[in-house]
Amino acid sequence: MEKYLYVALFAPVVGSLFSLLFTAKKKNVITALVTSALLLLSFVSSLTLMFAVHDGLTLHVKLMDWISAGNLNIPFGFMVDNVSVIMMVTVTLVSSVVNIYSMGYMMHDKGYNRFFTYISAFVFAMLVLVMSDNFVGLFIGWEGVGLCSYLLIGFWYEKDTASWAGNEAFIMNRVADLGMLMGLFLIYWQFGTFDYETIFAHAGSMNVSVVATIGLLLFIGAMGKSAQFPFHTWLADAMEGPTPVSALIHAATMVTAGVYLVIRASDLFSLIPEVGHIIATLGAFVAVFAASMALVHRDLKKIIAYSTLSQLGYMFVAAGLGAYWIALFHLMTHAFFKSLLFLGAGNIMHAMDDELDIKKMGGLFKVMPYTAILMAVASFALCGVYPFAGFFSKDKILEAAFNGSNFYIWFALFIGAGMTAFYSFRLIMLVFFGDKVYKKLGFHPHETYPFVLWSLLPLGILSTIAGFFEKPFEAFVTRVLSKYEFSLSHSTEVELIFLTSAFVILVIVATIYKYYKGGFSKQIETMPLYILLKNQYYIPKLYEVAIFKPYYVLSRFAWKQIDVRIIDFSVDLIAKVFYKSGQESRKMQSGNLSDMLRWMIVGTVVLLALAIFYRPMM
Amino acid sequence: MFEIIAFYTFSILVIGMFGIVVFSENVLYAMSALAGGMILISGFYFLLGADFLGVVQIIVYTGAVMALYAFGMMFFDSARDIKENIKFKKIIYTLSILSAIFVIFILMAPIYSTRVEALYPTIHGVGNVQMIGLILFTKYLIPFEVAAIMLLAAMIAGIVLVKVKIEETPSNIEVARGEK
Amino acid sequence: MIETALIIETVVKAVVVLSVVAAMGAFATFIERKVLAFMQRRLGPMHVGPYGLLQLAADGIKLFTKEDIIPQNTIKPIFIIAPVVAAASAFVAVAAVPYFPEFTVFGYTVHPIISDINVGLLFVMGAASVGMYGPLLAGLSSANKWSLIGGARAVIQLLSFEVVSGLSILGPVMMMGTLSLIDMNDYQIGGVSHWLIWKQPLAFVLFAIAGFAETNRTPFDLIEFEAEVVSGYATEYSGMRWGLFFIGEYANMITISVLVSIIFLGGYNDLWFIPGALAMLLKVSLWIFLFLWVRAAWPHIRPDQLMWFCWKVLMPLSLINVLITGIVLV
Amino acid sequence: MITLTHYLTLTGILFSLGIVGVLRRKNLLMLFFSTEILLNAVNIGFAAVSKYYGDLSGQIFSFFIIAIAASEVAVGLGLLVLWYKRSGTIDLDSLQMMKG
Repeated sequence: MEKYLYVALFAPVVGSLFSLLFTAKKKNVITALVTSALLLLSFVSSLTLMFAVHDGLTLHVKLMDWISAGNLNIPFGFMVDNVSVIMMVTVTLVSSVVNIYSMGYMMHDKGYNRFFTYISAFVFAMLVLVMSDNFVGLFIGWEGVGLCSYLLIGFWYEKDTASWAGNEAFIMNRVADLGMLMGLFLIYWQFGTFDYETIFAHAGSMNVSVVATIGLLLFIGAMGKSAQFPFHTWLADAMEGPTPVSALIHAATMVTAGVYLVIRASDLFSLIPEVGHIIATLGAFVAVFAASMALVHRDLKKIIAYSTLSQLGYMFVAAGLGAYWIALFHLMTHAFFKSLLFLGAGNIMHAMDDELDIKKMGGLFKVMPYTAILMAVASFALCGVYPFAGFFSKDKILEAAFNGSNFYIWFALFIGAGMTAFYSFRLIMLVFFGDKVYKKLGFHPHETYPFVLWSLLPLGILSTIAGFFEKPFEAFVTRVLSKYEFSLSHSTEVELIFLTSAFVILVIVATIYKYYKGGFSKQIETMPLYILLKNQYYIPKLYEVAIFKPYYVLSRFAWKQIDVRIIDFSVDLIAKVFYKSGQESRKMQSGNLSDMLRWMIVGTVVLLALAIFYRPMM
Repeated sequence: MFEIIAFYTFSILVIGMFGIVVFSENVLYAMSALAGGMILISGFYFLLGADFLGVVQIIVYTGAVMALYAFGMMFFDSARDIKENIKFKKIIYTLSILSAIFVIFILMAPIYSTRVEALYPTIHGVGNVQMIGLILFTKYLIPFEVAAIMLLAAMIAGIVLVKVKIEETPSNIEVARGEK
Repeated sequence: MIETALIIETVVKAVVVLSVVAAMGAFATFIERKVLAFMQRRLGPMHVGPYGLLQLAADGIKLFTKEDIIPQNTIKPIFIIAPVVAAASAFVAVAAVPYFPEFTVFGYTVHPIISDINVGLLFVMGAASVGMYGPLLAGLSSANKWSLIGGARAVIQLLSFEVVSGLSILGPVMMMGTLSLIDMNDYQIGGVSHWLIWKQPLAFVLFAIAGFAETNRTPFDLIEFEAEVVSGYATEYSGMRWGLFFIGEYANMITISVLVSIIFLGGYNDLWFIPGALAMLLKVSLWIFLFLWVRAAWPHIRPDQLMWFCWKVLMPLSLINVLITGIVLV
Repeated sequence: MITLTHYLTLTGILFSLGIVGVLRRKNLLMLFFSTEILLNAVNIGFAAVSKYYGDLSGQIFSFFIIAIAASEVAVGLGLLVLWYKRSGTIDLDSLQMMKG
């Protein structure tokens, strides 16, 4: 079975290195084909592994000794268990679909070959993150996906906004990674190892406050990667990258790495329910907070990005409350329908010549029905309408919140679900139905290539039916993760489900009706709440005023005063001394033999004097 | 007695000769004085019991080296007085005297050392030539061969260098004279 | 006291040898004229004294009393020194040459050699090589084209043939294992059959030819060939200075004769019934006659032929000789 | 009695004379002459040391130095003739092509 692990892990990197050879060349379809094939191969291997794991296998592979210094010994080891194999399958599946989709989407792009290099490299890094059997390997993958994310956000680096967004994502992640690194150091200090198994085995005997500190620090890292408040701003800006990237990285895989970390370290977090509570609270807050911003946004992709944020909040709620398998389940289903949503949005952008304002669209259903259907499916799944995937995973989270008697969290999530329903169908209505605004603006939308649509089909199917695998999934992952016991009575459960579904469907219907009638009036845009939401609670502004400006002033000071006046001056001084002395001593090199001989004799005299007068210290 | 007289006579003569070489304006004087000095130096070798060295000194230095120089002089037509543009005389003399003092100081150092032991001691009753032959062809065989090869190489180099034909274009000469 | 005696003896020997060699050199000039004359069916000098014997004295008086001319533009000190060097080096060379066997005068054993150094042969050759400074300095200091060319020719010729003579003598030296001329003489003590000429015929021939060249004798007398370079390095010289060159040349001739006799022809050992001293005189006379005979019989060669002959014929031959000697000895 | 010191002092004097020549002379031929003086001075020193320590190595070194001097003349004179053919002078100041 080990060879499947190797194939799953290294097929993407082979593809990446292969297409790397072509990055400086002209567009070449072969890079896309090869990387797609290798990603599919990786997917198939992951699937094989999943069946093997299902039959009771747990793979532990030590590839080589990686770092050996003193007491520190970090092997390059990989582990395939029930949790990581789920992630592997999800990642490789979504990335395969995205890769095939991108063959159509990136068709006319200059950086065609480069794109596939990055995508495959990202998949490799993500797999390292997921499969590593120790925290250092995880951290390497963590940084690897961060790097690929940076490269892909700034893929169109000629655009100022894109490079700015790339930098923002990178820097924000670095800030959060500092917390993670400190957590890792603390782990090593306390446990003397980075190995998961050893750490989790000994965590119970540790001081709770230490474990809590470790948990908090790790969670800070997770916050950065998963764009939780207050590190959330980068995710919306990350939409500057190509849409498939948004689908793969900023919806389905990388941003869920934070959730994965919490799930992976569940043995640690289950020891510290207080921290879990904080996580859950923050997750609930973000779920509402992000959804509220999505309500009013006009940018197609940013709406979906905020939706992602809010769904990540849901996952954190589940993870924080100890319902790790539910978090993982939602992670997986979310990956399917959110990437589908993004890819559909990509189709629309493609059709509308990269126009993103949903107010400028409308009535696209006639032109691109298949995309519309797929996006509607994804939206239903997102809102949690029966029988779509979201219904099973999301409602479980609401149940879990209610179950823990955390009613304010439950209420927040409940409101969030309503908001989700509203903004999802606001988007659907504005884009696909209503007046054909685009005609006035002179767009000529068209449906995309058939193979692209076909490639989306697996995601569509999975978004629809994935929920029915809830029971086997629970049985599968709880072999590793702790079980979550529902203490609610069956009737309460049914009531909750009914209440939520009814609320969501009500909102959906109301939204559809409202927008069918022509939507809200312009007046609403002058309301203070609307403006507040539109400006994302002025948080980017706050960051700019509170952090960027002072930092800019400080940097400028350091540049003008310290760098130029002191460091540059001293460096220049050294250079000038050498230059001047060279200039002066150049006269020695008159090229005249007599002068040379004279200098030679001077040297001889000096050496003789040294030989005579110099007495080494005995 | 005889040795002392000979040493001082030779010393004064050699220093005088070499002084002429160094300070004379006339190349011919310098050459003659140098040749004379070489012969006189062989006198020191005879005094020191190094007969073979003395004869070699005469044959090689006087017979070959200086003759070659003289032959070169005929090439250069430099038998006449030459104008030399000498600068920084004080520096020259200071340096020379300093180095002389230091060199003497260092050369005198072995006198205070009693640890020196002869590696190849002279054997009484065996001639100088035999002894030298013995050492030269045993211990110093490889340096000797190398020196032979070096001499051969130098000879070939000398022949080749002089035989080189130079196209005397005007620019060539100007460059050589540093006029460009 | 022994030291004093040694000094006195050495001084006496030096004076004797100097005067005898000088006289022989002078006499050789007379002999040369006579021999050449007879070979050319002439009488030669006849007017001064019986058979012109006093011609020698007349020439001497003429040379000593002639005006000493030092031309303008010459470099005077060098010009003056040059002939002295030529004569002196020729006489210095004979210091290490033995002429006769030891003999006893008033109970005092006399070694007929001024200085018996154990590298005698090398010393003689070294002194002979110094002899080239005569022509050299004369040519350089004379401010005369012919002088310069003559000097250059002298240097080239002497340098080249010194190589040949040195290499050719190497064979005998290897056989005898000594550089002392007395030891060489003693090596051949057993009579004619022990003469080295039989063992080293090639070396003998080469050394003889080189000897001709080193003494500027025909057929190698390019240095003073009148038709080409007037009188060579001696063009500007007159009077006694010229005479010194002349004497030096003949002294060299005598030295070469003695060397050949000692190294190859049995030296001053007794020859059959002839006592050693007389045998030596006979051999030297024979050699001098040979010099004259060749001069009368042979035309001289061109400078390029000379160099070609030296470097491409004689030197390889002498190297081969050394090689063969080495092989035979081993 | 002549001691080693006498000889070494003589060596030093001759050597410094050679240095004076090397520094002072502008004629390349004279420069060669001065070099010969340096070599000879050292040779005397070697021979003297050889005598006074009863060790023949000094004389052997002298031989090698003489050999080196001979090679130096062969090559040096060849170069000198070449230079004279090119530039028509053997003045040292004509050799300034390596000016820094």
